[in-house]
Amino acid sequence: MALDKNGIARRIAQELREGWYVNLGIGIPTLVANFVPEGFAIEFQSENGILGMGPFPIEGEEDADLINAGKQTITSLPGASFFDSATSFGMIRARKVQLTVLGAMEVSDRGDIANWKIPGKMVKGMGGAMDLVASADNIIVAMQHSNREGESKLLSACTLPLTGVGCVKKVVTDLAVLEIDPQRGFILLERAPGVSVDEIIAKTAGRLIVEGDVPEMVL
Amino acid sequence: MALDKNGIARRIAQELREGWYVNLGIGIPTLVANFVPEGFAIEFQSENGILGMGPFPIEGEEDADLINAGKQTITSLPGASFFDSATSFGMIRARKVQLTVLGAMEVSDRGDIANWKIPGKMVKGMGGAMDLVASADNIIVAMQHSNREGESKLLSACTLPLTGVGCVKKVVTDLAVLEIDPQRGFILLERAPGVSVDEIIAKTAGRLIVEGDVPEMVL
Amino acid sequence: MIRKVVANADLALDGLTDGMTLMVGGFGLCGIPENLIAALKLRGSRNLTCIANNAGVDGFGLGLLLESRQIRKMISSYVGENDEFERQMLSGELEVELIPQGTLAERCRAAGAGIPAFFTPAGVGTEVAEGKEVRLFQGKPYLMEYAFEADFALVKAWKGDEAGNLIFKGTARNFNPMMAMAGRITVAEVEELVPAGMLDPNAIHVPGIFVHRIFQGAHYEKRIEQRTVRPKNTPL
Amino acid sequence: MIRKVVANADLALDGLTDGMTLMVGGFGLCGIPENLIAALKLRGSRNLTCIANNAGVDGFGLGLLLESRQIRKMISSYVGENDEFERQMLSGELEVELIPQGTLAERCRAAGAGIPAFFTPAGVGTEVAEGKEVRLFQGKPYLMEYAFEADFALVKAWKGDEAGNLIFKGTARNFNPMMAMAGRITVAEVEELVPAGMLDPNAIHVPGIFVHRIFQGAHYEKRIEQRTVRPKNTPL
Repeated sequence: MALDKNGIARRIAQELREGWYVNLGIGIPTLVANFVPEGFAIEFQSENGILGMGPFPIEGEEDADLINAGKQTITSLPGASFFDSATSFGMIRARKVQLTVLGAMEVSDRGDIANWKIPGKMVKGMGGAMDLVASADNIIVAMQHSNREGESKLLSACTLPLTGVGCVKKVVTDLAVLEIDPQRGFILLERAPGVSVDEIIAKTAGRLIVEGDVPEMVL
Repeated sequence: MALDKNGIARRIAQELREGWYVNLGIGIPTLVANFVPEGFAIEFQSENGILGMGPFPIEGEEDADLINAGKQTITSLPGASFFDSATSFGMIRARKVQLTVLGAMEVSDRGDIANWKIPGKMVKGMGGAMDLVASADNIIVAMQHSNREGESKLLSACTLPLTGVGCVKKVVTDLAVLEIDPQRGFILLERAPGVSVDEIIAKTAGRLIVEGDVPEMVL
Repeated sequence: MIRKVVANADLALDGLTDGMTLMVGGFGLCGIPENLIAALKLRGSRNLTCIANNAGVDGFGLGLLLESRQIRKMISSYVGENDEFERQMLSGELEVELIPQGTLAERCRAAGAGIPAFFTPAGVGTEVAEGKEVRLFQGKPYLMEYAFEADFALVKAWKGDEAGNLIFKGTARNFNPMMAMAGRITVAEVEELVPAGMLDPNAIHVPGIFVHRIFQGAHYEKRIEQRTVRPKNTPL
Repeated sequence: MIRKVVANADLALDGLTDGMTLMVGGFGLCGIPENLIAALKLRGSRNLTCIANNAGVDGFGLGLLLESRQIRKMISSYVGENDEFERQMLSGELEVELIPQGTLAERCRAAGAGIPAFFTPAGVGTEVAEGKEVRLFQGKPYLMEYAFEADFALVKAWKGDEAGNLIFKGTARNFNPMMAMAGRITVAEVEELVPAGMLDPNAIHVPGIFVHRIFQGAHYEKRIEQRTVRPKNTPL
């Protein structure tokens, strides 16, 4: 059965390593924080200027001066720090953030990502996404395998304007976990529980490498 | 009579305007602070990271963590701020400091300055001088008119390695106040009390413009 | 003490004229100069270019100046959540330049640091790179980006003193410090204005040298765009 | 909480080997990492390149490492006040690269901000410009300068917490923050190390993400280079 959003987030949480600073994008990526084991040594960065971001505040304790990059009210944990936007993107560009998790409209089998603009539609802007994808050593995309029209979002080349080139390392969708080898394409690492390799093949438009038995995710 | 160091500093203090941020170099320039009228609205910046620098501390109250760019113990005034060296030179390059007063070994009649290096001698380094002279809108040089060998320090072209090009606006020496017009040369504005125009002409190697009666400084 | 305190937002905008380029601090509605935006609306200055990360929402923040058609051009990284903005942009009344958020921040920072241009990896291989110089450093491509120039910077701080020193709170800091440093004339509104000497000189975020005018703002609304909470008694 | 606390200066230098490039914080003897310099002397690492504004004095600061011939090259803005330095430089044992202080600061800042290169007016028309790209912006010439790279950054702060956050005091801040941000491995010694949560998150000068190892230093000497005072009862 295909994963729901929380399932995708839960699977991505398995990618976290202790000692990492992590930036979570808007949407499914934000949910990843909910699946971090208690006491796990990790810190969340939000590019509007906080390290040590905590959970949403308890009702009545919201602080308008304390939000994340999705403009949601948040809290800060002991050891947190606040800083300006130049410092924030400085640490991003200087590769101090070990993992960035982003949503996407399209990902190519060479690691290109498109997630900010659909020609003919109102463009809201790239926000910090271009800085993040241009700088992160490790980028995981969290998204549905297909769009609402049922078309694959895993392509041989993005059709939409790019956010970044050759930067995505891994994609976790409702159907699969895939690694990107820019030379070879999407390498199928895991299937969602009950999802067949054939379905993933059918729904992946880009080059897909299936090697040996592909295990089911363990969630 | 030629001015002593305090006389030069006192004359330069007359150039200060209320509302200015001022950076004083090592040596004679440091003395300028002693001649600021009480309550005069001015703030001193030291490029090692302080705005609102105050006088030397009272004996016994020195703080090793509070020094100026000359590494002298200082104090801070109400409204002071501390900042890092990048921010400090940021405000200098961004021309937020209205006046820089520097010592010099040589000044040319086009406004070039040499004050950091004598070939064949131990070179100590330029410190912040190159940043200051490259950025300041208003640079006054405080120096003796002649060097220890009796040679003029006001030249048609500097013989020593340059610190900056075409940047000095005014020179105050023990003998005179001179403005620099890069096209015309040193323009004699004032004489030290009792010093003759002839003496200044004799001791100035660069192009010197003497127009009309040259008044004595009023100290 | 160099005199910087002005009586109110209107006086703080003295000299701001039609066609000028302004930087306006804030991220979303967090840390925006509410009083200055209100004063600017009353002032009625037109054909403004605004450098601001976002464009406010309908009826608040820079949305107020969009309603009154005072903004000719926005330079931002993200402009969602604003119907009037969308209408003006699609109709061509409003010019919009979208740039990466980190580039926006660094172009402000460069202006306040006297750095005319710098290189950044953001946007390489995308539309953002069009017409820009690309250069390799250690084999990796970067774009050359320029410092912004702004006639006025309008910023909001938590605390300020009469010497112009500013301290921000939480993520309301965001773009405010760099913009404060970048403005040809920088105006700061603060929630609490104190005499010089009341703020810890170690804790200053923006040294007073960058701030030309300062006043204590009033009636802060501090609207929240996305109120997200967890129920009481939820464990961390 | 990401674990950063180490027991002492020696452990903090784990992995520092001969031939590495180090940044060392401080301006003169103000804000220098006394414990780390002492540990580095004991460690005996050689052929080091040191990026530091100054080179200490005879018998203190980086002067200690000059005495033991551990430094091959200094990259500094000012190196007076040190006889041993002068001797080694004149004899050719020590390589010295002198660069403008603001350029030194900005090259550190660029490294910590992921900016590979930038333009500055400092040094145009002087020896410093030799071999460098000169470029005009609005008719004015600037030099292109590159970000530094450093294997280790050794910095000293006033207070720090277990999350690696740093706060500096007075002008002991100087180069420490940018160097802390620039090091591939950044080691911070602090006068007072407190548990996470004890420092005001608004007052942090260097966010913990930049600091890899932290410890509380001991026996700070804090020598004063130029003790200048005025007599008691002198009015301000």
